[in-house]
Amino acid sequence: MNVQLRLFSVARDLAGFSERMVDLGRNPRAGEVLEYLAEHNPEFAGWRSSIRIAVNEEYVSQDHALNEGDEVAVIPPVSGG
Amino acid sequence: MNVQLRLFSVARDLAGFSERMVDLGRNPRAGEVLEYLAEHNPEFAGWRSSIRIAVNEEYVSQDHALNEGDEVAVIPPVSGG
Amino acid sequence: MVLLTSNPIDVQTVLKSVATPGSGGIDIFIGTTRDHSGGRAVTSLEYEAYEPMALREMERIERQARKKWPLEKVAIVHRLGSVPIGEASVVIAVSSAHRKQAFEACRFVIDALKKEVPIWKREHFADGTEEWSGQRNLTLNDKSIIGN
Amino acid sequence: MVLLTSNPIDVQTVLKSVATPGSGGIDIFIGTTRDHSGGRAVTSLEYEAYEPMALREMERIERQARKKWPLEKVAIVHRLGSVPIGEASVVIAVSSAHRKQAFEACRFVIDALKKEVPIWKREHFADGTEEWSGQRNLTLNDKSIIGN
Repeated sequence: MNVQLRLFSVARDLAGFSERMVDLGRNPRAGEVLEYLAEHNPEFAGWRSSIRIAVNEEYVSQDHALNEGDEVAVIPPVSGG
Repeated sequence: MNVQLRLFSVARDLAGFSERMVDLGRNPRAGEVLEYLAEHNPEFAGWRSSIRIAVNEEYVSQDHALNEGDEVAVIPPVSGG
Repeated sequence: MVLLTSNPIDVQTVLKSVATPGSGGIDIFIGTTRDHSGGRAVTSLEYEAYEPMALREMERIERQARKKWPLEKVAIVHRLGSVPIGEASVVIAVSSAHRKQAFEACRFVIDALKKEVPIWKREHFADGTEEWSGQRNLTLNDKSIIGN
Repeated sequence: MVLLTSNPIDVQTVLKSVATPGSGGIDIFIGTTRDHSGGRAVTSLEYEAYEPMALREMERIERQARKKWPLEKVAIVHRLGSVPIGEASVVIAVSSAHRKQAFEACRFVIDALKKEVPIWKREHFADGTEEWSGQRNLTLNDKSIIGN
């Protein structure tokens, strides 16, 4: 299943890209984008406890079921204000 | 003993003057200005519990001993802000 | 910085007076004149002060706030005379390295100002009457009819 | 009103956007860029956002605040891109009939914004280095060295 992956801030810097259509296989969960990213850079594997995932601009739990075409964003700890 | 009495807001409106040199007799206490004012308008007699007195621009207790030439202000409940 | 003024208060100027390179947060409270009071329509307000004592009390409140929190700068500005509806009667600004202190100190200052500073508000109502605000309690406590 | 902007934030304009005839108190919080962070000299800051989601989160926070307190108006403005030292990165303004609600809601909004809104700060230090703020915890929690 294809989803649009979006990376911000330190996640983008580490992965080296900000946006990419990726195939996550069958019945993927939101948290699996970290496994996809860990294939590029193993440091992503340790992020599960700190990162949040947003699907279509809303926070979701890491076991949220993804749908074809979802925009899946990796949200490192925010620091606005 | 002469003190400079100053009245503000509702106290001035009720007394009909804002500033006056008054003789409060021997060894006066701050609260006695209300007795002086009550001679002009008996309504002042009931004010003791609500009013504050300032001497030389600082709040004092009603039994504060006055000195010759003190500026004694009658401070009705304040409503700034 | 403490100030009493009969001119409109320029919030931008007050803000500049408290901005410092070490400030991370600035909290500003602006008290504005409302168009109603106790269910009655208000057309304008008027403020009177015992000016030298009001300034001393404002300075005392600033000192108290600085004792309680590590602050960069504090500004307390109150307008006197007639204040049209919607304009600022009071502006408090507090800068601090961290926002928590700025919020707490700003709230402390406005609360203390309303209790301690010798300033009085006179409300002009749409029905043509006017009265000194807050004197109703005085009269209730004392079973008299002054100030109604 | 929620807004993301790459221009300097004009506090006076934000203030006007929340002033209403029914407002008795307006609380404004201004977050400014500090010249130091964790003991190091900072020369400038840069903010990045996941813009559409940041706006949605800001709107959600405004709705939450309105559920908790009776408010007149709420403005949440965050600056993006480079922000020189001393300038505002964020301005929150809340108007209400009474000051207590304005203070509480304003503080709620800035606290929620800092926790929930997808905006990231990058600090440029005087020693020439730069880093994403707040990622040190990420790396400590996760025993990796990312973001240092």
